Amino acid sequence: MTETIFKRPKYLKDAVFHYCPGCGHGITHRLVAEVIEELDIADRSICVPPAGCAVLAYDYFDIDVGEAAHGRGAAVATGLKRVLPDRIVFTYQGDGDMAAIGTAETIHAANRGENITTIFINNGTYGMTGGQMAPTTLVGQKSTTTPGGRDTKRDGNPLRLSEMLALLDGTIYIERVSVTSPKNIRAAKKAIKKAFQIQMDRLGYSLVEVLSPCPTNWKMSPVDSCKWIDEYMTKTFPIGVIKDNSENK
Amino acid sequence: MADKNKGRIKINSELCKGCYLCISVCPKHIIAVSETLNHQGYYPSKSTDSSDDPKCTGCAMCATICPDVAIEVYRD
Amino acid sequence: MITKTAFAGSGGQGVLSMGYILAYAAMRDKKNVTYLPSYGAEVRGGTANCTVCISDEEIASPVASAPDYAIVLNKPSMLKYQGIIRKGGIMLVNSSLVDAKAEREDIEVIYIPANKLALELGSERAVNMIMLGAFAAKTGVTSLESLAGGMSDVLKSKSAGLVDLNKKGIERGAEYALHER
Amino acid sequence: MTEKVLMSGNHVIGEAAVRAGCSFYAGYPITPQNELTEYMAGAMAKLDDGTFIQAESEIAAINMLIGASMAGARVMTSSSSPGISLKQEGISFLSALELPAVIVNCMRGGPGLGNIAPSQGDYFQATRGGGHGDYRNIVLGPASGQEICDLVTKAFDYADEYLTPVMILLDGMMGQMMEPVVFPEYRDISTLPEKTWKIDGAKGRPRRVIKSLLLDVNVEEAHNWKLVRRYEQIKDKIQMAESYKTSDAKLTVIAYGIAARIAKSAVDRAREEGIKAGLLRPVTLWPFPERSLREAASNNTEFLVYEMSTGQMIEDVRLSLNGSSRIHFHGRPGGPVSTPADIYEQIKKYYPR
Repeated sequence: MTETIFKRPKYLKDAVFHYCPGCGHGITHRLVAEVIEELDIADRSICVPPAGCAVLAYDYFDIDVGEAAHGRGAAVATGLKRVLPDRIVFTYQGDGDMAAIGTAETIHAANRGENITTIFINNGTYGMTGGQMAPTTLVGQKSTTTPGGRDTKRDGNPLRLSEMLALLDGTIYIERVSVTSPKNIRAAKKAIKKAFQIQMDRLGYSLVEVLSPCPTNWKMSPVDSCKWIDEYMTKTFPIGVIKDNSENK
Repeated sequence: MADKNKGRIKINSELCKGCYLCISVCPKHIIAVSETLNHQGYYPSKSTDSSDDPKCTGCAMCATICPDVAIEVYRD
Repeated sequence: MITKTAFAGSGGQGVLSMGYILAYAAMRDKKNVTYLPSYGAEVRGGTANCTVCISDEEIASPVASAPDYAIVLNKPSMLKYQGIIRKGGIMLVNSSLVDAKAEREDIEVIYIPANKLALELGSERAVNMIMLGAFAAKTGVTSLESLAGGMSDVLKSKSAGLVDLNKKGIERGAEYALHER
Repeated sequence: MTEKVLMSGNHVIGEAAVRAGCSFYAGYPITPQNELTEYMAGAMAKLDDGTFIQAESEIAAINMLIGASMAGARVMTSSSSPGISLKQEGISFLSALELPAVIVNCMRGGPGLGNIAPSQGDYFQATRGGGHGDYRNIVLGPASGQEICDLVTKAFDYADEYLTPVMILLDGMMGQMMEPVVFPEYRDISTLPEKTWKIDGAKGRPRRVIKSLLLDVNVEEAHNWKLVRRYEQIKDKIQMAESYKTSDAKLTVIAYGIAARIAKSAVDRAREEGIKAGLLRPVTLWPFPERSLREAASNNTEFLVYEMSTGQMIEDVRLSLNGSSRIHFHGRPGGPVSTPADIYEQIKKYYPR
């Protein structure tokens, strides 16, 4: 009797990811698809993908998708969710999308306590446009627009958006995870599942920040990228639960 | 005991992009780089588990970290 | 025949509601009407004015660069409107608040001590109704009945006491304008 | 509410929208349209399924509309000139995504922060598709309280029928002015055609994707031509204009919105003086009522374009008439409103003799 331990989740379409080798988007996509399957919410879920590398997420998630402009995911999701309060609406956004151009939309949706979920990919760079400095780029980290490394005097400091959002009364659950090892990936899935569950329970805004390797723009091997996250990136962006108010609701 | 834990992985070599994260996490060191290119132009990972003395336990760590969902895991 | 009436004064004097009530009275008379208030920061700056156009025909421009009539409740408004009111027009001035006299010879200026009359009725809240009553009586733009009706339309379910007071105000203003000046 | 009620233009927009079945409004305060935002706050609260959001910005508001329209609701936002500039990103997206929405621009003096006086300086932005990319939006320019009501009602239907944003373009004075209005009955939304493209969860049907990223240039080109075919259909079907005393006019004033009302008074005065003046008032600004213009031109009239701008609509007049007639211009940009007497003087000045 053969037992299947692991296979492609049902709501991940049978398409080859366009992502680079070792990119964390693929892992995170799979986790989201697994969670949607396990919670049995595919026929009432709507994904709002970003502009950025994950702009083509609609090619992968086998659910309804409504595309947003760069940074506007939280606003589009707000509109969808307010009209369809019993559907599960989530945005999938990168760090430039969330923490730079869409900061206002993000903070205010969170502050209104919109009952939506955000998967926030933090890879410290603008991937799709070719590796420019992101709001989350580490101090000293090289990018195409900080060729000598991020200099706080010139470029400011890495923005810890999740910690900022945790200060808002409207946010219920915020956790930072990474996808650098099987153990971390399992924790990441647990967090994503909890975030969706919070929306299903109508508790309010939930967010999972995923520290995600970008080997191409970091100019590192995939294995070294994971190590780099564990050793350096987590110093600025420590993983763990940042806020969990779900028990008090 | 050995029978109970017998695992098996199936790597879809056309989905694999050769990031080799699977190789880095396999506790039994039974995944290696293939010698032949796939259609995407990568040397995919392949299982080197032997049928005579299978070491795979079906722990699925390789599949868990695979960014391209190229690995399926079974237990017989 | 179109008549254009301007109302002007300080914020809080009931300038806009005078215009509003006149517009409702005109609707009762089955006339076409436009009501154009000043707006935005101008209103918050402390002055208020509005223009009401009433006509049997469709009203083209709601703008009154040379109004036929003006009702002014403070001195700056009087100075402004005495300059632009059309020749032969009528200006009603609340003389309780404006101590100056108008300088135009070619318009009729009617001074109404509206605050004094209102106090005699029991409340200064009736000041703008006294001015409106005087206006209707002098110009015939609308009737006192329509005005009272328009006023109750606007106030709707608000205090019956206020409606009564306002009615008395309209009548008192008309009486003063016609017989006592 | 079949009786006449006295209402400001901003409030009329709100009430007409509610009666047309609008159940989603997002907006941001800006003078001179705040009364509309405030009206919608109250009106949406009274509906079982109504949503009002005071957004953090114009950009957020228009993007909320995108989401709500994707979900199938009848949606509206409003702003005034500087705020409409901010909304352009979302208007381009709505156009690309083929999503219905009603957008109100209560124009004020500009450019920049300008002032809050009535102006018509946003004509180009509205009629050319003010955001990026190759698109047009239906633009309606009401000139009375009743027409505001009628056009807002139509705007929601046009938006649904042609899958496009529809803009109501008026100015601060139209927004503030009160006139008696008779409203239509409430629209029963359940009787409208089903939105077979909306996304509400793929229950019992294949999933749907609403997107505007079309990386394949051939697909993008095809999408652009598809939009153009729809625009041609719109041009064919919904040109609207009011002709006033044009049949024997020697000089026809062309003006829209509040400017047209002022011009109408001037035309009346000119007629009293024996001057054969007329007025042609475009009601649809896009599509521009070319047919009415050409018809007027065939009566051998000259034209005087009056705009509360330095001259924007005049380009559409020139394009429509294609050199067939003499066209004069009078403009007042930045907020001052001409009086009928001013326009009468202009009519006399340009009247052919």
